[in-house]
Amino acid sequence: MSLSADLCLRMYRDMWRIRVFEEEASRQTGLGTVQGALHMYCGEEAVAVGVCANLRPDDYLLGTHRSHGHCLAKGAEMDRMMAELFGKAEGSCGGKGGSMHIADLSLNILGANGIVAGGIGPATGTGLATKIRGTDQVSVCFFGDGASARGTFHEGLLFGSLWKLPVIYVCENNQYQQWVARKNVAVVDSVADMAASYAMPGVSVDGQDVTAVYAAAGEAVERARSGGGPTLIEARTYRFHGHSLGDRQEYRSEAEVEHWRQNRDPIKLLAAYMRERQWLGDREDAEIQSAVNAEVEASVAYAHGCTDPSPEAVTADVLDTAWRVTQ
Amino acid sequence: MSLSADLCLRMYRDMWRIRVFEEEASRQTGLGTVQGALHMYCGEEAVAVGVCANLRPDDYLLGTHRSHGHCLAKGAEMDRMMAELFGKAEGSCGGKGGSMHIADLSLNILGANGIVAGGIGPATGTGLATKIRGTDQVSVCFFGDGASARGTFHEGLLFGSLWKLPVIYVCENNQYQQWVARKNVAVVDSVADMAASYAMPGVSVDGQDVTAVYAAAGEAVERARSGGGPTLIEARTYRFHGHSLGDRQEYRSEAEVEHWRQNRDPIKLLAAYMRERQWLGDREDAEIQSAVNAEVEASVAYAHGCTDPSPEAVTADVLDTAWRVTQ
Amino acid sequence: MRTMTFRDALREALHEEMARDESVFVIGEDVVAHGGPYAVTQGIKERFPNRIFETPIAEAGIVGAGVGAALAGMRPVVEIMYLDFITCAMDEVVNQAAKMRYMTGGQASVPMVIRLPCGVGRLLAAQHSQIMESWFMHVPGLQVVVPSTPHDAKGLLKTAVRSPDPVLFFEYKRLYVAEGPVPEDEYVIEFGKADIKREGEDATVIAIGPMVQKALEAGIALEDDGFDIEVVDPRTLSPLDVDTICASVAKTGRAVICEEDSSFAGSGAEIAATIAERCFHDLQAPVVRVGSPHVPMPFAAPLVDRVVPGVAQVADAVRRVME
Amino acid sequence: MRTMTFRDALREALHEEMARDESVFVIGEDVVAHGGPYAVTQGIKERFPNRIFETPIAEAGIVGAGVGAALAGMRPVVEIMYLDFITCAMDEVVNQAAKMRYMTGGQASVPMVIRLPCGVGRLLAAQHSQIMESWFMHVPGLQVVVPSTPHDAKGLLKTAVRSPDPVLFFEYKRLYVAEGPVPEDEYVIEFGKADIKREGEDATVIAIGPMVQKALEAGIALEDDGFDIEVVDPRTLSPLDVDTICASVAKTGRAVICEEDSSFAGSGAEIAATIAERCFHDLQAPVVRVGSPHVPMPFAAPLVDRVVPGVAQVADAVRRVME
Ligand SMILES: Cc1ncc(C[n+]2csc(CCOP(=O)(O)OP(=O)(O)O)c2C)c(N)n1
Ligand SMILES: Cc1ncc(C[n+]2csc(CCOP(=O)(O)OP(=O)(O)O)c2C)c(N)n1
Ligand SMILES: [Mg+2]
Ligand SMILES: [Mg+2]
Repeated sequence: MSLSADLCLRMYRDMWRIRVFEEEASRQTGLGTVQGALHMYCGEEAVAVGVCANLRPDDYLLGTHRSHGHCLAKGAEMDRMMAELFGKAEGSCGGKGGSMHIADLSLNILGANGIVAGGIGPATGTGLATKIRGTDQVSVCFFGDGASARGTFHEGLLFGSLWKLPVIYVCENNQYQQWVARKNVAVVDSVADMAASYAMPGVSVDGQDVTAVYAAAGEAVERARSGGGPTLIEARTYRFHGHSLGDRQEYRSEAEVEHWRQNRDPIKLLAAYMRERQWLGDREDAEIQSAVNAEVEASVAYAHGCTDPSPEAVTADVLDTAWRVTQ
Repeated sequence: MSLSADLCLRMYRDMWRIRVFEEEASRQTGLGTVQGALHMYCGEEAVAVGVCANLRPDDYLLGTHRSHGHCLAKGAEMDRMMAELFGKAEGSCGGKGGSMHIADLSLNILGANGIVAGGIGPATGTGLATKIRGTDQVSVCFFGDGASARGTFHEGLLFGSLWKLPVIYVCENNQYQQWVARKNVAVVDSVADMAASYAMPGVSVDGQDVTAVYAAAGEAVERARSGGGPTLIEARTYRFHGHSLGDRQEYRSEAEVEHWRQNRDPIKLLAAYMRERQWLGDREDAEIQSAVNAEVEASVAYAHGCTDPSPEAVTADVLDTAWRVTQ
Repeated sequence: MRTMTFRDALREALHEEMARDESVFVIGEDVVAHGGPYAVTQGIKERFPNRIFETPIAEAGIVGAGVGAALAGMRPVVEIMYLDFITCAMDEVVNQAAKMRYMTGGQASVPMVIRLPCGVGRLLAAQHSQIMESWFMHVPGLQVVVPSTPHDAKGLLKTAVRSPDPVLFFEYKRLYVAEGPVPEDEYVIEFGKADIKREGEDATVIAIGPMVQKALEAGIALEDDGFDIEVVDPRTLSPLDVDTICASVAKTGRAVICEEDSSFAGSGAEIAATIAERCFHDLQAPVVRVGSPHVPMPFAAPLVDRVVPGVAQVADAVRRVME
Repeated sequence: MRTMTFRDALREALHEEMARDESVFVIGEDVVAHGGPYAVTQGIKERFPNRIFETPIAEAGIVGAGVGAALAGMRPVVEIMYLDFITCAMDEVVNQAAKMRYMTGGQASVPMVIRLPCGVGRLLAAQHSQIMESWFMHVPGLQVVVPSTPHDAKGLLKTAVRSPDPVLFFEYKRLYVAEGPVPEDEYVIEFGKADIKREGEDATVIAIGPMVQKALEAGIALEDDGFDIEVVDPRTLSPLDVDTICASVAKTGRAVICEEDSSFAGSGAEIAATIAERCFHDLQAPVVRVGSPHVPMPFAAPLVDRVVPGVAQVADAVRRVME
């Protein structure tokens, strides 16, 4: 398992892209251009990026309510994502989905999901499709620690294991659910340990260390692609912001948040790792950041230039009305 | 843990009561007096009887589609149960429930259940009620091995553990689901092992040995009653009949069934245990069996003497219509 | 024309579609063993061994897997052993399958069929006898199909399998043994096209599922009263063929709506409301609904007989609108 | 009279009932932290520390626990954070809670309230904006309550808590901040009693939840057209006060039914069907339904505005029935 400088630089840039995109989306919410809820992924970037660095464009990805990072890491177009948050016709979903439903079917990003654990069953189903067709795609499903309480987690992992499906179940254990600490509503510490009930390998990794996530995911992807069945990965991570914008966060201390921001920021950690190896210097770092800033700014400009969905759009896309049954 | 002769004799009689009641209900189905589906419990009697011998009348019990044994073991009136199977007004549920919904709220038998794993959540809720009120009742929930696949199993056990509720979750692992062997649709052998995911004690016992079931349940009941929280008990057992009457049982061999009937019949095993200890002789055995036969015959006579539900019954009991809100 | 049972017609449709399209597969509980409790999936394991999946008892898992497989381009035919158990998978049906196309702005397609054996069969009481068509009608993005004859069962199931959007396919248990003509040649039946099962001049009886046969029987009985009824079978409740229904009511001036389910907020309510809105000037009598009382299904046979509406209730309702 | 918000009225009802009856308790996700996303359960942890349970994210577990606790004689008030998530617990609602009394021949009682924040609020799109009243109307054994004002919210919630049978309590998110008079003295509101929110002679507008306020506003606008409408608020959809509705329609001869949900097989369909059956000879114009188009809730504001029916649609519908 050796990480190249190139790969690290790519992952570094991808983490920055997520960070800056989200901070900007949050700013736009303040301006009123973006409406609805934003569930910020900041602090957890290493999970999406470390996992997705192992994926091919034709691999399947299913997300959560907190999926900006997953979508960007899998390659979704930033312009169209920003336009979606703006509710524009040119947005990823034509303005019909918003933050919780971003999808890009051309990249097999089958969608963020507003239902906690709502993607686990469908992700398992994409694995079943792959198995039936005999292709070698893998499916990745992200979900939070809170999702591990839901029955669909239990049923989905059972099916994945029973049929040895090429699915990687990635639990982003950020220690909190909506406004409650995991420890107050869970009975086991490690979600990875629950894999035993499904006769499935379960691994727990430091979700702030993108190299660790990359390695764990790589192993799981390799196993899945070669017919070895599913894996449950628990990435221990932390969200820097509240559950969604406006959360007063009374359930945790500022000091705790500050600690993670200072010492456990996945971007800082990767920067240090690369600097140690001379893979990143001040100049490259500045270049990356300014490129990312430019890309995000461009996405805002793009979104501003987009059009509102047409009135007719409201009744389109309910069913495929062009379809007519033929003999 | 010492079993008295008295207790064993009582359990022996209770197992016979279940056995004979069901064989008779099955015969009545053949005659057309009993309609609907019968899910025969024969072969599994030691589980219901061994568990319920530890219970008080005010303890809660929730069952499954296969609950004749649970209800009888908890003390439900046989006459009214038979009348219920006959669909009579005097039946346990006035003829509205039938085999899959027998209940006797006066004994806190809160009902058989036609939904696999449907009772697990509610059983957990009865435990929550007990905890809030600060009483020392325990709740017992029976369910099949198939039920362990359902999300409600996962969610129910989690809640039971989180709040340390006085609930005993009893999985009757009879190795088959409807028409499929457990091994074809499960990924772990022991349901008891799944308790780890819920930080709950999990024990596996020989479900054909009523003394073993009695002991395991006794320990769990003791723990629950004294505030120690829930237990998952897996009783390894076997059903002598098909899933329901009429099942062709192509999924298992006659030889296998015969083996269990000959060598693993819980009634025979308890008889041998008691005979060894001189607790049971031929005469007592014959007496018990004839008393049981008489009781079952009387229940049939009772059911024959009952009346059909009145036409008005059809619209009664949907809501409590006598209720009027008062200040 | 050859005749066959409803059940055999469904099975033939499945076999044909699986032979025609490799992406079609079957998933459900006990679907291999006896071909399910109603033997509809019999023979599939033998013929298409890798395209039938017998599952653990986990309806949310089953439908969830169906959604994902469909998103990935397969065409799952999901069997829910009894309609009542779809309650365990409503998120998958309603929040995932139904809304995926819309939420993704038209990108996603969920070509999934969910087969739902429903209604009273043997006496299995309240948790094994429900219908609930109106639930699914009310969910945008779903199609609701209710065949009443072997012919329609086959044609509609084949269409359902080919549909790019999710279909809830209602199979009334007591219809499985119904016999009727089924053409040898392949055919499909378009969604949203009601079928006039009997032409008549005096009153329109819109009948759903098993009520169609009962309406036809009532139609014969009513000839003695001198009433000539038209029986309209919507065949799909969503999309609903409002035009055919309204044209018939315009002709007869009278409407009776028959469903086996509780009428309160049932599928017939939508039909009655539509007629009230669209056919006001044609109606010569109040609309009448025939359905079951608003009670769970009881166990005892005499109670069940009072719940499930029969030929007599249909005939009585027609007499009422003819007054 | 003092005025308060809808949200505060609900909170006051809960506090009062918890103080009155020790068997009442609250269970749901995040109900302690901020008192839930809509702050309705605020202050309960402080005042009744042992009667509020913050749960894992597991709706089936939550409702299942509610059913069991209710069977054991407690009175759970369950909060489902968004109505949309009740899809994860439909078996518990429909096969367990609703049918328990009937299946046990009247022995069991399930005095459980399920509070359902529903409808569009902030722009959260298709999985966080649903309503679905008609689903629960269609299930025998359930009661469906939809308050439209702070006054009704308080009185109906107190009644719901005291009911021996399960109640689905719909709280439209956009109503939480609505203000209105709420008496200081204790009061309850009987189920099955519609409230005439405005008397009028020309047309009956039956309005549900947030449509009541819109109908009242339309009523003012319509005065300029010379139309004097009567606004009937059913308050409970099951039981439904058919008598009050029909008496009003008998008086006015015209009926407009307004709901915020999709009208197709929605709650208004049952009301329209009932009027069609019972008020045929009184009606002077076709019944008209106002509701949302049959689409999932989109995200973008301009689309949302086209989905959610407003004052103008109500007024237009009245003008249509007055033609
Ligand atoms: C079935 C369901 N229940 C509740 C919610 C409301 N909700 C949205 S996110 C969330 C917390 C999720 O916690 P976790 O799974 O740990 O993910 P995180 O937000 O920490 O990423 C809740 C309760 C929901 N969307 N779906
Ligand atoms: C939710 C649900 N799914 C499916 C069924 C149909 N069904 C009834 S019993 C049964 C098998 C149950 O197996 P298990 O839990 O092992 O219990 P056993 O019959 O062996 O006692 C099935 C599939 C049901 N009643 N409920
Ligand atoms: Mg979390
Ligand atoms: Mg079993």
